[in-house]
Amino acid sequence: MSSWVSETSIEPWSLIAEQQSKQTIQGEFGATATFIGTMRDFSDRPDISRMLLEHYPAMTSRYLDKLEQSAREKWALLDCLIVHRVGEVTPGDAIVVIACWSAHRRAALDACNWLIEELKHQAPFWKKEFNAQGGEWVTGNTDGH
Amino acid sequence: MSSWVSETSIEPWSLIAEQQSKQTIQGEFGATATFIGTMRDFSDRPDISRMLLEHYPAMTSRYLDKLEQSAREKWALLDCLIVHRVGEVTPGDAIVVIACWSAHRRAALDACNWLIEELKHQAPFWKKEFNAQGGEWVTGNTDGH
Amino acid sequence: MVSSNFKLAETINQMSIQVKFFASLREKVGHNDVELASAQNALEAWQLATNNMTAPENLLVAINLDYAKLESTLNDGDEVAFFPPVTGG
Amino acid sequence: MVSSNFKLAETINQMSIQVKFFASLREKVGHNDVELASAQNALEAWQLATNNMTAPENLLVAINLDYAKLESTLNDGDEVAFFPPVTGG
Repeated sequence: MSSWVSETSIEPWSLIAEQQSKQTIQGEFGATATFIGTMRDFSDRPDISRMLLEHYPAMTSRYLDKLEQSAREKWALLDCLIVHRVGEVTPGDAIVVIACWSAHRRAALDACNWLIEELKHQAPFWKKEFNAQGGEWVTGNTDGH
Repeated sequence: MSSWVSETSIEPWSLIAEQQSKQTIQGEFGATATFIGTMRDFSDRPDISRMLLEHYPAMTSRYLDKLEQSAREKWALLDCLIVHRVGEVTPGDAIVVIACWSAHRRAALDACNWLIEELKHQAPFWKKEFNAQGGEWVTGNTDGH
Repeated sequence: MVSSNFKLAETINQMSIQVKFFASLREKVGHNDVELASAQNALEAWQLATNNMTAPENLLVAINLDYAKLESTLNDGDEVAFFPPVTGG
Repeated sequence: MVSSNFKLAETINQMSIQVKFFASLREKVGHNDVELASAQNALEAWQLATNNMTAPENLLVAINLDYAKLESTLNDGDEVAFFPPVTGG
């Protein structure tokens, strides 16, 4: 199990492959569910050129750990990875990587789904988006639609 | 959008990374949800050493295409990948890879979840598991728990 | 002309139905593919191709690559497949 | 001894509360961190650290890295943070 914040660019599929290469659960896990959040070039405003991801470092690590811990209590997970980007990102950059491994598929799928929703509503990260008109703080996370 | 059956070993994260490298939707997609099914060394029986994945080739490709098509009609997907392994596999081998890309997260997450359930209940694949006691056909897919 | 008409009549009476079996059913029935000269529906194809083996309760049927029923009518050139519940993914 | 007791008393009366602001609130308030010598609860810390700025309706409060309320009591050494709704992920 691991969760961390990255100040530099993250490559989701390599991160997940690397996490898997360190596991000793081969033959035990039958399911892996992942979610990757990636920066878009639009939001409520068009033509977003970059974004600043601020966070509250001490609280962030505590919350990512807590989320992982809660997910493990709710579902029979064999491994779990949460990585969140901070700092300046541009469209196409990965912002968050969540991966869950379990023996049977519902645990991994449900935990992954739960983790992204909880993370979006609990973890102390904030986005400031920039376009030609300047920077604006994103005021709240949506329900995903 | 692509779906295919593979007679040789598949490496999920490379497949997904490769699919993504061919996309022209950078900046448009904000969410990627994936599900990987991997062979375990146990089922209802212990110590499964290998498994034979049989399929009905013409119907399989038709059904994978149909599933992709239905998912695109139900959700606003920007891209979708379904790859299913056939032939002889051993524990730790990936059996199925599903990946969905969308602008907002619910589409990718819900489509990925729907696709694995539909695939498990509709696509004409069959598993025969082998252990020291011999081979046995898996008699049905579970609800994932 | 006479010979040609006769051939045509023969073709009409003699259908060609491809029957396929998969997985445990393939092993149970003992063969993959059978060609039948006629069968009104999937049930008749099953009976002819298996020597009247009892159809399992959870038997699945596909006609021309789409799920169908045992009562579904067959036409010349159809491919009918019989298989147990699917277990992919 | 007298000097030492005097110092102890001073320490008791003078708490140390770390106040932090994040994101849009950090910009609005104009600073990241403030140290307060005393504050009974998070609301008082907000008032002291912002010169009585009106607290936004959707204001979030954390005390020692856990979500808390404006009425939550503060103790010496506490860290209280104020921030807008989170928008990560």
